[in-house]
Amino acid sequence: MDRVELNIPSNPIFERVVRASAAEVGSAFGFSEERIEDLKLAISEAVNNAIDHGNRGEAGKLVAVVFEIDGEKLEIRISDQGPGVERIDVTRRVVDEANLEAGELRGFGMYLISELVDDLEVSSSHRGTILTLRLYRREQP
Amino acid sequence: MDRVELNIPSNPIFERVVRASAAEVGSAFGFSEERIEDLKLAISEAVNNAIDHGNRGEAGKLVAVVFEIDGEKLEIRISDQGPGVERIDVTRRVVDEANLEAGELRGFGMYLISELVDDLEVSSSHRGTILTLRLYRREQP
Amino acid sequence: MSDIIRREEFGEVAILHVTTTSVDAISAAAIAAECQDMRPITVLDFSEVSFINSAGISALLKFVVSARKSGYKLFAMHVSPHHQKIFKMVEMSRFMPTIEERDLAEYRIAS
Amino acid sequence: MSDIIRREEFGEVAILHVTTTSVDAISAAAIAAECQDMRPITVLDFSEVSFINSAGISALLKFVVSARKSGYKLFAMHVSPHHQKIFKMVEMSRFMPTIEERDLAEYRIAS
Ligand SMILES: Nc1ncnc2c1ncn2[C@@H]1O[C@H](COP(=O)(O)OP(=O)(O)O)[C@@H](O)[C@H]1O
Ligand SMILES: Nc1ncnc2c1ncn2[C@@H]1O[C@H](COP(=O)(O)OP(=O)(O)O)[C@@H](O)[C@H]1O
Repeated sequence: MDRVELNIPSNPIFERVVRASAAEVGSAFGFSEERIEDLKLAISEAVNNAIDHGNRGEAGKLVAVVFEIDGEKLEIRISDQGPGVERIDVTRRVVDEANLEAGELRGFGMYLISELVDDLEVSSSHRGTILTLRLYRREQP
Repeated sequence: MDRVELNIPSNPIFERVVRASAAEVGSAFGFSEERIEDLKLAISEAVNNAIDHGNRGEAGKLVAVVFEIDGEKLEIRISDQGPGVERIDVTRRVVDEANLEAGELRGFGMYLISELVDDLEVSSSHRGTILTLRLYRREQP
Repeated sequence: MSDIIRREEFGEVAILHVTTTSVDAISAAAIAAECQDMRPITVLDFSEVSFINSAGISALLKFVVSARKSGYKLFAMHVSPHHQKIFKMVEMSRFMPTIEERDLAEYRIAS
Repeated sequence: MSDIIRREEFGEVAILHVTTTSVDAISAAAIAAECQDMRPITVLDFSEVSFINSAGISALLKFVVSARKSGYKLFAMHVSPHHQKIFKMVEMSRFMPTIEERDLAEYRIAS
């Protein structure tokens, strides 16, 4: 089992560091270009949420990202130091006329994550929120 | 002061993760393309040494990399969990006929690091070796 | 003038070439700012873009809203297969369909 | 056959196109293996290479050693300005000078 750990301050510029690391971890795991893009996007969304909603952009609060390669499984845990959240909505969310009229232009992140990974788990307490993403190596078609 | 921390197992495939992170940290710091390349190379050499010479490739031993952005200074510390080393030679080392004849095709890493960073410090004990690299933001020409 | 968008205009058409590789939380504001100044046919060119996340999509939706308000047409050009997939997932493609270089050429000639 | 090097040969000349972006500890062995099979004029093409470290340089030096043993000529092509700087630092450029596409073309015609 190989583990890569990364801690960043709550500044979105450092989300790019996590994303670049994710690409290399995905490549080391043997992912195709397309799945590496899926992985980068899912992790980008999770890290931006940890920064914005979890740590409320307080630079002193960290976002911790752990990549674990375990046989056929790649597990990524993204944790923040926020106050925690009751529940997170991961239902399908698409652009529609009503949202555009209302100027509601956000809210796609969790839905995208849930579509892009094989398995998504959310655990939250008063000490913060942890998103666990799991992706499996697939048989070549 | 912003700090990014990264821990990897002693497997050279994960040096690529550190290198990709370094590129994004350098970019966030405002470095030019050329200095980002210098930074990537210096860190790559330091991490490969920590893996090979420090941790002797024992995957269970970690390499820790800390990036600190402090005003005009970017400081990077690369530490291993090896037995430590008496001294490390950073004198100029170039390809020459004698080395080629003798098949001595290595030994450029430390010299390259010392050329590519503004300041290099080595500290070593029985608990491991720490390389500290410092680079400063330069005035635009 | 943003250095994240390079503009090209002819007649009714504006092509906005996105020159950053990463349409994300960092570049979103500078990109969204350009939606203040659209033409009846506005095309976003993604040929240099390698990454778009939901912060970026929010910025692009400002163009959608602005186009709808003005009755303008909005297109996307040179969208990578991966980003086409993502745009489909969130049905962005309904509001910002892709246009081919050659179809755009017709507008160029017409103008 | 390595999938890290794509070979092209004509007459006395072999062009070895390095197809990995990263000439590092991971790709070094596969690259070095190709030095077993050089031609009197061997050219390493770095056009797709964006990174070379000292583990990569050690692999390239195997070509230098092999060329010297056989009395062959070794050149580098499409070396980025950054890598030219690094090759100068370690005086690699003395043993693997860069060659221009157009000078190589003369060998092509001659053969
Ligand atoms: N790490 C987190 N901590 C607290 N709340 C979160 C976290 N991640 C997501 N959420 C909640 O889930 C909601 C949906 O997130 P998302 O789909 O990414 O949309 P957006 O970030 O655009 O609001 C957020 O608005 C927030 O309330
Ligand atoms: N992290 C480290 N721990 C122990 N020894 C080291 C470390 N880094 C460098 N060294 C020593 O310094 C020497 C020179 O390193 P370098 O110039 O990178 O060349 P090379 O790695 O090719 O031998 C190494 O051979 C090793 O003895």
